[in-house]
Amino acid sequence: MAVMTLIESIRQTLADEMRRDESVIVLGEDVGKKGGVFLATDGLHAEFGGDRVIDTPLTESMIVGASIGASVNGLRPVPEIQFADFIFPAFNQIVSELARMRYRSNGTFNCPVTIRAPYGGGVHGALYHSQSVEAYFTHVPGLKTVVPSTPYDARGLLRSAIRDDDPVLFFEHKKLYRSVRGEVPESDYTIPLGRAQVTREGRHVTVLAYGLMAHYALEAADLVEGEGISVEVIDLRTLRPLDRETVIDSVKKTGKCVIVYEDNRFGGYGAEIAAILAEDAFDYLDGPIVRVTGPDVPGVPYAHTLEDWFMIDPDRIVAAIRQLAAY
Amino acid sequence: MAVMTLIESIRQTLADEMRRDESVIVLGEDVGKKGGVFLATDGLHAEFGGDRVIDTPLTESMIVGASIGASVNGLRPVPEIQFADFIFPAFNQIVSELARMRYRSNGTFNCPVTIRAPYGGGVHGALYHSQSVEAYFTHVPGLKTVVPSTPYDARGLLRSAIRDDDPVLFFEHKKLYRSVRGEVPESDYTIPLGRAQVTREGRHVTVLAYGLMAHYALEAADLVEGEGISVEVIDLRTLRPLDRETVIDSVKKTGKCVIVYEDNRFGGYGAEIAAILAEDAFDYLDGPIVRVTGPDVPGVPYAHTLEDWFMIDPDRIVAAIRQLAAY
Amino acid sequence: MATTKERPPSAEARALGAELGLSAEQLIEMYRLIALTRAVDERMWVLNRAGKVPFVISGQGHEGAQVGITYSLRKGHDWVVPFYRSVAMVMTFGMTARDIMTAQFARADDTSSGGRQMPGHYGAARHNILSTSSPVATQVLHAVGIALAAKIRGTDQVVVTALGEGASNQGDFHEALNFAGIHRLPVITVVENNGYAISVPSALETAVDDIAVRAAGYAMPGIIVDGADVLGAYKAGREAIERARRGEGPTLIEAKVTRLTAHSSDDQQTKYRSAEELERERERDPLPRFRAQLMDAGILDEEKVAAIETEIKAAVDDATDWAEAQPEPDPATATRHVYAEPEA
Amino acid sequence: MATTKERPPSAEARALGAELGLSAEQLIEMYRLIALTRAVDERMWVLNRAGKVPFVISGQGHEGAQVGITYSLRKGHDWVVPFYRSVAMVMTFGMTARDIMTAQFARADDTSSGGRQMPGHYGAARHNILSTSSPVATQVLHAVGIALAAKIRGTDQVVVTALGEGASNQGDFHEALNFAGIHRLPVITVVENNGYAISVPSALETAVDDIAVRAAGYAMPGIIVDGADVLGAYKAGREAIERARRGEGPTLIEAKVTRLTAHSSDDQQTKYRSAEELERERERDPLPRFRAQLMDAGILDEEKVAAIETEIKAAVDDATDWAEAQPEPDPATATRHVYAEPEA
Ligand SMILES: Cc1ncc(C[n+]2csc(CCOP(=O)(O)OP(=O)(O)O)c2C)c(N)n1
Ligand SMILES: Cc1ncc(C[n+]2csc(CCOP(=O)(O)OP(=O)(O)O)c2C)c(N)n1
Ligand SMILES: [Mg+2]
Ligand SMILES: [Mg+2]
Repeated sequence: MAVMTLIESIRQTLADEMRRDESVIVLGEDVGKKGGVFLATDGLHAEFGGDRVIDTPLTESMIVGASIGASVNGLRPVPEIQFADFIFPAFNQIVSELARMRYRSNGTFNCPVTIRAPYGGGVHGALYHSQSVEAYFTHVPGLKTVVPSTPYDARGLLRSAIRDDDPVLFFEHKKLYRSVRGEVPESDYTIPLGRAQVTREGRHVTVLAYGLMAHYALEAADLVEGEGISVEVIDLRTLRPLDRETVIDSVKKTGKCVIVYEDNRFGGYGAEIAAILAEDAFDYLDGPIVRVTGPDVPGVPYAHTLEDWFMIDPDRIVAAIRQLAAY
Repeated sequence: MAVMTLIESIRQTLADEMRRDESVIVLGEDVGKKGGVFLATDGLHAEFGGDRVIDTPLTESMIVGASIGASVNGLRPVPEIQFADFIFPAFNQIVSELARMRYRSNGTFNCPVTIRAPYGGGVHGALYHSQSVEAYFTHVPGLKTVVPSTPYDARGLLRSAIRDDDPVLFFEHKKLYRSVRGEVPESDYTIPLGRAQVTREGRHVTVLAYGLMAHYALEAADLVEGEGISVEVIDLRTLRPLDRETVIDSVKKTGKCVIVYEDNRFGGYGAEIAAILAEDAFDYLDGPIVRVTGPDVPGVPYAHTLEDWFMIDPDRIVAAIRQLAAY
Repeated sequence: MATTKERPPSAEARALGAELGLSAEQLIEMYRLIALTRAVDERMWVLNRAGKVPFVISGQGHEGAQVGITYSLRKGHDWVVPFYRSVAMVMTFGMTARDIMTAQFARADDTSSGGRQMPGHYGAARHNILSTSSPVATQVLHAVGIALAAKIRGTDQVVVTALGEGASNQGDFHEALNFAGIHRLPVITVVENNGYAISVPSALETAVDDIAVRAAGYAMPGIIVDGADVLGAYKAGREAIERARRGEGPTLIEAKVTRLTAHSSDDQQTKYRSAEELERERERDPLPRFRAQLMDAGILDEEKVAAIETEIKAAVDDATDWAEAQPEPDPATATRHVYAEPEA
Repeated sequence: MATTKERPPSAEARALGAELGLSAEQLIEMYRLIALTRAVDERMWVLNRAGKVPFVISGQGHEGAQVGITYSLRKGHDWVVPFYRSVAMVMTFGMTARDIMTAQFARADDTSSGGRQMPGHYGAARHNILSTSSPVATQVLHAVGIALAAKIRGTDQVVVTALGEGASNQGDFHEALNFAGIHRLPVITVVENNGYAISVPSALETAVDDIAVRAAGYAMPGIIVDGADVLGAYKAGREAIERARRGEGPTLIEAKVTRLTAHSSDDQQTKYRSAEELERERERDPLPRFRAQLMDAGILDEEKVAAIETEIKAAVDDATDWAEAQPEPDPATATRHVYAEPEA
């Protein structure tokens, strides 16, 4: 079984899907000859040509808007937004148009579009090359949001996303692109959207995370194991639809929950999970629902002293786990 | 003391502020001769002229982007977005630019801009003239978000917003414009941003709401009073900065909390409040944190049968209060 | 659509027809479409004043350009991507008076949205009429994307989309025409310029008199047509459609039209338009002008016009009664179609 | 900026000066600005390769147009709204080599952002240089808003903003020029066209050869200048600035420039640009061309050029050493300036 990085897994999956289904096209800024600024589409232009791998003008609203149109006329576009930070010019097309086409047309039109975008901090990207933007989209009915954390998951989830008949936002953490390697089978497997993964079983505290934080959560769990704290770690993988059952079952078991997200704290994605647990798992809670999050400043600052201050590390998760376990 | 509607209160406040401070300008679609589609700016063009009351082209990104520029060169723009639903074309300007100017310039530039927008359903506006959009903005550090529910509050809060040196989003519920009347003093009073209001004292259950829902919450409290359920109602008024103290103190007292918002449930504004309570008031909770919200469909449908299905009414709040009180 | 029996066309009729490659029957069909749309549209306002429908937004004054420009499309093969004034355009492309009226009454079987959207938000999958939203100008990018797919898939389809001159100042318009120009896509963008964006007059919308001049910035032809001249619009539309079909790329057409009604049933246009102006604008109504033109050419006469009127009145009455009698949407269906539904 | 002692200018110098209303001293100052910016820019790359700064984005090839166009602005009165290639523009308008280098090293006293933003995101409140963000084209609207305030307040200020040709396809560019045209605002938009948006070549960015043709769509002049011709750029800039100051409205200037480096230190341009092309493009470098021009005119000679070089090297060394020695931002300050801070 091949061992590869997250970016290699994504690149190969895009190539596979384009070979399998000629209605799949890739479009975005610099996705052609350059192969994307992170090389996620490297080689696709050479193999599939400029008709199916389109270097677009520097216009995100157009990238998404044209993908919507192409998707109602027989194609399955997989647009790339160069950085998640630059998805906002396309916000109206995503929220007002892409998400609502099926509902507003009473089910007579639909948009099989998968928007890929690199997100996340810790890469010296500063305010505009570091953002976590998932919370803006997980709030929107009609959209699905996926955040893979391993090469294996990335492949299975990206396949499902591209084959899905509804729009999917697929956010890839930049820091994981080359830092994480893993086994990826040749087989045409898929991972259904909407299923979280228990990546470590435990009894005392549940830690919920996704993306880069899913790795840090596992590291934190290792670090406290010696102290006799048994941590269950869940990698959510799909943020919407949320796998309520897996999350709630775990918290019913442990009675304690830490939610980790890199984004700004106030109104971040994890707030919804806390709200769900506080309503539907209240009777099982043996302690407060603790959030470990990014601070409430407008972006990840550039200077490494400030960036280190902003970013979550495993130790901060450890501290939260200890405190909650002792509660 | 004059009795007036919400829309009259807003119109008069805009006129007052423009008289008081010539750096205040109003711009937006149809705000001139027509006086705005809801007449919020009626008469301003006649009094202050086309230089300070600007009918803009049909371009929201321009309305906000130009306001940012005008605000760093000595003006205090009060742009109107005709319907909150149409704020998304300006999303990049608001989230990437307006919210971050102060932080990214290390405090050397700031944007005193107050964006007004009518929001909310129950007015036969369908998917694109009914939305609650606050959750997209309350998540953004650098922005303040205000939702008045009475003519008195609207005046005091709008004054504070316009005089504030940071950007404020000021959302006005369309259904309240003419349906609510109240006393408004002539005096130049202000209501500080970031202060919630206990609109009814109670002992058994706290109900948190804002905008139209703040009125429904009071109606619901009346309806259950006869059953011996004493409800404390808090009108949040400012969603960010949130008045944590008032909210937490009330829940510490009642031990039970219902959060009401008209927006889609998943990831809506109220989720953050539930998360805060589940973390910081956990020890005082005597029951689950209950949310009464709009359903998770992509918009308020038009047909009245469907719109009625979507909208929250006092009875739904009553049902939640009863259930929680009995818990 | 039903036909009325024809006399052998006159010399003028043959002339008028020959010049444009249109038969007398086709000219009459175009007239009927404009007249029918107008009658449907007027009925909407009657129903609104009667308190039967809460909202109306209509296309009175725009119908001539819409019918003329889209008449040469291949129904069921090509695409149209309309906006809220495109009543005549969507009726030319297959929607019926009943379709329009079920939307007005927001009935369960409304083709456009099952009563979920406000009236005027047209759409019909079976006719390749894309679902319309409210935010303006977004549809131009959708049309461009449909054209991109047509080109990549080699379907030989042409796309026509429309928007107002106010909407054409939105960023999406710029990004759409820029992309269409680069890839020479088979898409025609029609700007229906009626001189107002609700109350905002041209002078405050743009600094140019003609939106069409912007076409040069995207290396595509920019054609101006008089919206009251149905056959002029037809000629421009046909040429653009043929050019697109030949793979010669996109066209921007600006139709100078007049808005004969208030912006919508929520608007009071006398607040910003003078009585004189409103009076003057009536002369730019395409319907009487086209009727006179066809009568001069001997293609229509009093008798035929009357027959068509009767026929249209019957169609509008039928559509109104039928639509009103349809069931309202069942709240139990409100949660459907958020996402794909698992096959039963 | 320090001056070197001058000989009485030659006849050619007087000629060159007279024709443009520039003194020999001013011409030398322009040369010094271009040469200094280039030296600062080259140093950034040296520091990057040495692993001392993680990121560089620079303006090599763009400096001539930037200095020429902005030279006639009134420092401290007018405004500039830059983008990430505007190194020469912001140095012409008051920022120093130390300002640039403290940003490169992300030091606490970096004028632009206190080390919060990536290098290349210029800003300086005391010079009326607006803070730059990363999302492209947004700043054109900010410039238009600044010009609107200038007009309403009657400050007699002129605003110059700049962006790349790729960015000019964004919706914000369209909306900004449209509004500037309507109100004849005193704003000059400079499109620095280097033929690429990172790796995407002109042919895939737009269907037109010249962005300047789009000016006609906003009823403003569209001027094309050769970015390697500093005095041509100066002339166009001065005329546009004077026109704006006279209240005659906005101008779009397209400067045809060359990108002499990779897009940024993260880019590998050999992957999409041929060696021949890169070689050819060197000839479009404004620096040697301007130097030769001034030497021909007898305004510069070997000796003076050498003196300026020495002076510049000293300035760049000083800025580098000084900046590197400055303290890094203190994490305790990271939560500051999210909102206004209550006065102590
Ligand atoms: C993005 C957006 N902003 C505002 C509106 C509200 N609105 C609806 S129609 C309209 C005016 C449109 O004018 P124009 O494009 O000229 O078309 P017309 O109605 O004149 O045919 C406005 C402002 C909207 N629908 N979408
Ligand atoms: C909205 C947005 N999308 C994408 C990017 C990433 N990006 C930065 S520069 C650039 C290319 C800009 O090209 P151009 O405007 O021609 O300026 P140049 O770099 O060539 O001077 C891109 C795609 C961005 N900064 N902002
Ligand atoms: Mg119009
Ligand atoms: Mg470029």
